[in-house]
Amino acid sequence: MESTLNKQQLAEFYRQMLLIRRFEEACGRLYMQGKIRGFLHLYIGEEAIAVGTMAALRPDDYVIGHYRDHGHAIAKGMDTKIAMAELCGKATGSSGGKGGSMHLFDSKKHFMGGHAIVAGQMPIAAGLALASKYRKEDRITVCFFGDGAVNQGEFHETLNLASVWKLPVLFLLENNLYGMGTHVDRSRAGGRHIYEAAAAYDIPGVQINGMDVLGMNECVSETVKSMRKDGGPRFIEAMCYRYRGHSMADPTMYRERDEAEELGIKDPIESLKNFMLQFEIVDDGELAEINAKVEAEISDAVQFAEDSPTPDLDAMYRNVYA
Amino acid sequence: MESTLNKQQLAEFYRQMLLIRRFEEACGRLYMQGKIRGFLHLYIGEEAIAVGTMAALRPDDYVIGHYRDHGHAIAKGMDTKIAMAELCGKATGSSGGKGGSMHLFDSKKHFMGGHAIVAGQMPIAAGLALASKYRKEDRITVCFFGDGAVNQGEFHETLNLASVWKLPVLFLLENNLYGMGTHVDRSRAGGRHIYEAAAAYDIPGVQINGMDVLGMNECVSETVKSMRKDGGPRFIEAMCYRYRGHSMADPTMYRERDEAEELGIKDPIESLKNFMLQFEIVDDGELAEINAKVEAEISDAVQFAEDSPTPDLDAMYRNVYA
Amino acid sequence: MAEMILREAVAKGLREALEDDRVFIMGEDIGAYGGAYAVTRGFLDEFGPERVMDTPISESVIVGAGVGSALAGLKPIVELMTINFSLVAIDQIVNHAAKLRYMSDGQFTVPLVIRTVTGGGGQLAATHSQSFENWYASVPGLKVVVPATPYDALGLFRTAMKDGNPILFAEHSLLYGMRGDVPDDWYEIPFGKADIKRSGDDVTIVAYSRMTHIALQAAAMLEERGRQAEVIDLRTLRPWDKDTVLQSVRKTNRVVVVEETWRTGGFSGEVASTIQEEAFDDLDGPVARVGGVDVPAPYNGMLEAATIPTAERVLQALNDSYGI
Amino acid sequence: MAEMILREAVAKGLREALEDDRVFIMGEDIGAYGGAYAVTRGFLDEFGPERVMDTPISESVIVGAGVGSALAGLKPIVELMTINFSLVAIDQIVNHAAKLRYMSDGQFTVPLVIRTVTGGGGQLAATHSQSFENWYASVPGLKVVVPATPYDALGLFRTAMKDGNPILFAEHSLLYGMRGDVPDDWYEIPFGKADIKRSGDDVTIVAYSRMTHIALQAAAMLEERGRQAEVIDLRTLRPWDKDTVLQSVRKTNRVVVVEETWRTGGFSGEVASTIQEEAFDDLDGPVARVGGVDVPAPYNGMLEAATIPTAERVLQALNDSYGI
Ligand SMILES: Cc1ncc(C[n+]2csc(CCOP(=O)(O)OP(=O)(O)O)c2C)c(N)n1
Ligand SMILES: Cc1ncc(C[n+]2csc(CCOP(=O)(O)OP(=O)(O)O)c2C)c(N)n1
Ligand SMILES: [Mg+2]
Ligand SMILES: [Mg+2]
Repeated sequence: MESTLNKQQLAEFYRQMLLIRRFEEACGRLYMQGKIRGFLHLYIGEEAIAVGTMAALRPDDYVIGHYRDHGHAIAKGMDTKIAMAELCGKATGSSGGKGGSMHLFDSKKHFMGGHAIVAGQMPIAAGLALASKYRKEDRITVCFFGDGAVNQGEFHETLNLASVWKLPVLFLLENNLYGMGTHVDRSRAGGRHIYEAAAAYDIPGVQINGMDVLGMNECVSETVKSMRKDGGPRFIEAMCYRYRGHSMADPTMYRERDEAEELGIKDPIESLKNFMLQFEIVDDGELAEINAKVEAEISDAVQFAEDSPTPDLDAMYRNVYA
Repeated sequence: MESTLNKQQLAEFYRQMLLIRRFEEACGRLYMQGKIRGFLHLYIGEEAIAVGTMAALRPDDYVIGHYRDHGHAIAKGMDTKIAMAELCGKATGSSGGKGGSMHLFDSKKHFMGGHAIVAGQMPIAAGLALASKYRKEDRITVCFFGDGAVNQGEFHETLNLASVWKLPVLFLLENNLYGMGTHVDRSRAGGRHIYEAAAAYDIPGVQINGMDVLGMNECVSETVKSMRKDGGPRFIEAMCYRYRGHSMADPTMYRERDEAEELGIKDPIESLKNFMLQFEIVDDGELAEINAKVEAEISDAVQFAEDSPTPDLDAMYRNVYA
Repeated sequence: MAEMILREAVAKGLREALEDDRVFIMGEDIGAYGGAYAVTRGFLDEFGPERVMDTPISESVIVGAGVGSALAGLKPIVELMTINFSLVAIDQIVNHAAKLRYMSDGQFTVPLVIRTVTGGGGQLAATHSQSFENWYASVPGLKVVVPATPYDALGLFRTAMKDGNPILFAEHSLLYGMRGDVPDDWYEIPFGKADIKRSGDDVTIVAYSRMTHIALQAAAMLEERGRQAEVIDLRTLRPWDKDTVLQSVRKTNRVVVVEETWRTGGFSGEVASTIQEEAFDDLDGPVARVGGVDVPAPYNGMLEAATIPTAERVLQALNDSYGI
Repeated sequence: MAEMILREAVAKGLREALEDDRVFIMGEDIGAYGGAYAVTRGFLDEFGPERVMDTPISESVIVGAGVGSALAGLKPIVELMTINFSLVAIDQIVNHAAKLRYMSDGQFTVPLVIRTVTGGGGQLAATHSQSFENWYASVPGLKVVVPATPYDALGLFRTAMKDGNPILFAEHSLLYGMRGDVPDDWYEIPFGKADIKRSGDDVTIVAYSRMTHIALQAAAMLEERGRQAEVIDLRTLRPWDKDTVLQSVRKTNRVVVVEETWRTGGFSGEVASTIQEEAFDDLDGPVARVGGVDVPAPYNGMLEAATIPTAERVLQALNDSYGI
């Protein structure tokens, strides 16, 4: 691992990944208690992607993604209180309780949402990037999507347009090997090396380990730097593993219990921790401090969400139209 | 040109291409007279593709294509009378006058239509091939589509499914360089070598001259032979040129008059004629005979169409449901 | 006679259908995962991967492949995970499945059954809680089936498999656990034949899918007030059974139409308009309509519940129209 | 005051809109080709390729790119060649454009104008002759505009550009050549305000888009028979102006609603139901509806014409309902 990062940054990656992990675990508990409802898709195991990516961006860069969006939102700077309140359907949530888990939005942080139609966010990403190009800004748009989304027509239409029009979209594929219960080998021609398809659109593409936050960050940093120069699209396939079921409703009967082991999956948070300890970048005391801070933030978030009022009935009618 | 074809076959290619050419010219005249209405897309310049392809198929192979379908239908064996009557909206037409130019069908010849939503026929082609696979038949399905259709999501979804499921679809791209008035260089990432995209789906692809009927026939014959063995999809990009506007309504203001010359376009019918004369495969007398036969068939078709009754009003209600 | 839940009734119908070699089913996660709503759990083992096909997340080609294999003489059953996702395949349904028979003047038919899941109430938010059956019900060439009970689901499904036309078969997610009797003996339920789920002389409540049960609740509440409601479950929207509805209205002189989709532009407009067209003089007041509130579905449970018709709102609508 | 055809009126609106730097237009063949219906002829030269963008044939990403650039603060105008092709983009329209404001609770808005071409009558056959405005009119979060004259087209288009919401602006292909006066001075036409195209006391005819002209024809025929029809052009379907309609019906006591899309499940059901709900006692008989015949559009001109409402059918419907 070679890197231009400093200690603070590494510790911050650790903190953010842990924050997302604990946030997700808290969500799981609140779901079991019936306080979060509907569909809940946890990001556990994929934290390095969001954290490594966002740290490589400018605050004004756009980020858009799919329904598995808590990690993206938090890494882009969304307040965990507001996010948790949204998941609990509270008036204090980011969408006043009307969006829920799959639809986090934070306009101030340029987090353009959580979208729940598979691949539906991709054409929108092209539009965000088109706006930047139109205004001759050097902002970029990061578009997160899953391996399952690759098989939607909109994936294709968007990559083609982004290439023909030279739009600054960073296509960031989170390949966790599964779309719900369907393994990518059974759904995608050519199997799991999806980044190779980017070449068909004349878009430079790479595949990297999405469970290594330092590698993620470095790759995205390099990529973004070159995008700001030439304004064109890029494609990164981040290989990762979804620890939990597709959603809380999924008992994952379709995969072997020891699949993760067989794949040699290394936890992104553990990996970074071990790396930092090994090279004495942080010590146990510092780690404990971070842990405590994270635990506190999450328990505050849960408290805030639980204590927040439910929306008044009139909220139902608000913001249908501008 | 090396070939296993015999004289009769060459003469027959010539006859069929000429038949399509004259059919299209007659259509153009009938359109100017207001006897054909709606959208009319002529196949002039692309005859070698349909003729070369169909001659390589078995009668029970499925063929499906887009709205520029007269050539496909005739080469697949559709009676020119019935086709012309359809274009004139007559009761004797293939669809009793209800389908028109863009929607020729011939169930007996396994011609599965003319479809007018760009790329809409592609998913259906996958289904036809799926049926053959399901039944363990070695029939193949040829799916014609244009360069413009390549940018629709359904192109992508269909190629992916055909590859993952190993469906016997021959994707036959008629790349005439334009989708309406938009040049392929302006609409497609990577420009005009579209066949290269097939690799992204693990589908073997080639690009050939679609204005050389012998080359077309040979390529499709080889391709189909290998498909019958392994049952998987193939991709052929036939480069061609649309002599006329997109439809009769198109004054083609967007391209230079001498574009065809600059591209070195060689007429498929003239080329074959010259080839046959040069090598004394046919003589002028034989050619004149073919010409006369073709002229007669087309004038019969026009006569038949003109003499045919219009549908009764009740036809409107028929065949909405089985 | 067996008691079963609606999910089991549909699964039974699917199993029967699969006895025919020409029938196969395909859709997202219907195999290894067992179906997003567990309808096809166990099917992959039972029938094998050639009859039970997991597809990529590509609704358009899934439906199109159904159309194509139907054209070729098979009898595919396609599952769209929910009706919300049918929007990315709607062109194949409306411009292809529904039109090929007509455009070929009967040379080809499309015997395709598209099963899907409809309705809200699960706190799945705005893009996952919709009911577009009314749109499909406006398309010539399609048929639209909207069962409310296990008995109806099975009987209608059997008919769908025999029908020979493209059919949208929409199962309500909140009804999968609903229990009901299903005869052991073979029966079928024709399309275009509404079911009188409860008879009564005072007022008619027309509904379909889950709203049938809201209608029954409203009827129970009316009974407490001494009024007998006739509850008519349309069962199919295209064709829909106006005769049964009109006959009832001619008897009761009062009618309310209840549906879950947005009230504005819903199918209740079709039903209400038709009733007043054909039974104007029999009406004691305007045909009442109760539909979903005209907003995207909010995630919050209380808000969402407030968008969906309730028995109380049915009673209120009757009161507004007829002062009862 | 200038006389111009509807095509020119829309082009005028587009040119005015393009004075705002945030506005650009994109669509298939709107640039080099000049637009499938020639509305944007000359625009590419006038405004350059950064403001007038030819797109690939990829409706979904065209609309989505409109949504995205609108989210980012631009004011895109997207052209979908015809409303038939909107079906391959309908998910972006319904599940994205229409919902993002609500799902973000106002953090984001989508000021997007989608222009498209609607209607039949051109012998373009079943997949190219449809009118889906009624579907879009049922979607909360969208607005739907259906102009019938050059004056209305321009005035409504100006409002659309200021509105700030996703708007489906549907121009009827057979109206592009229609002539009408357009004031030189600036004017706008608000959404949700119907226009009384002709006043009369005897009967109300409600229509929109091209059917407004059929309604006027019917009115002329009624006049010959000594009856004065009031012709109301809704101009926008969402919102739609029930007040103007109800006011007229309260005066005339007779009403027919005319539209081009399939009668079953059309928007006329919404209008008719609402009229009888709110003005039941003012009606001399049932609200009449005239819509397209419930079949896919046939290519043959005579057959196609028979599927589309005519003035004669309007008169027949009035006769059926009111014996006039
Ligand atoms: C168009 C559409 N089809 C189906 C679904 C149902 N669905 C939701 S998530 C999902 C799997 C997506 O998998 P992937 O893209 O790999 O993302 P991941 O969940 O693994 O992050 C499916 C099929 C949907 N939301 N939208
Ligand atoms: C989904 C859809 N979008 C747009 C159109 C309008 N349209 C008809 S043909 C055409 C061009 C297609 O070009 P191509 O695929 O290259 O075929 P070609 O006409 O050159 O044979 C367009 C844009 C359509 N029919 N369907
Ligand atoms: Mg995945
Ligand atoms: Mg072309």
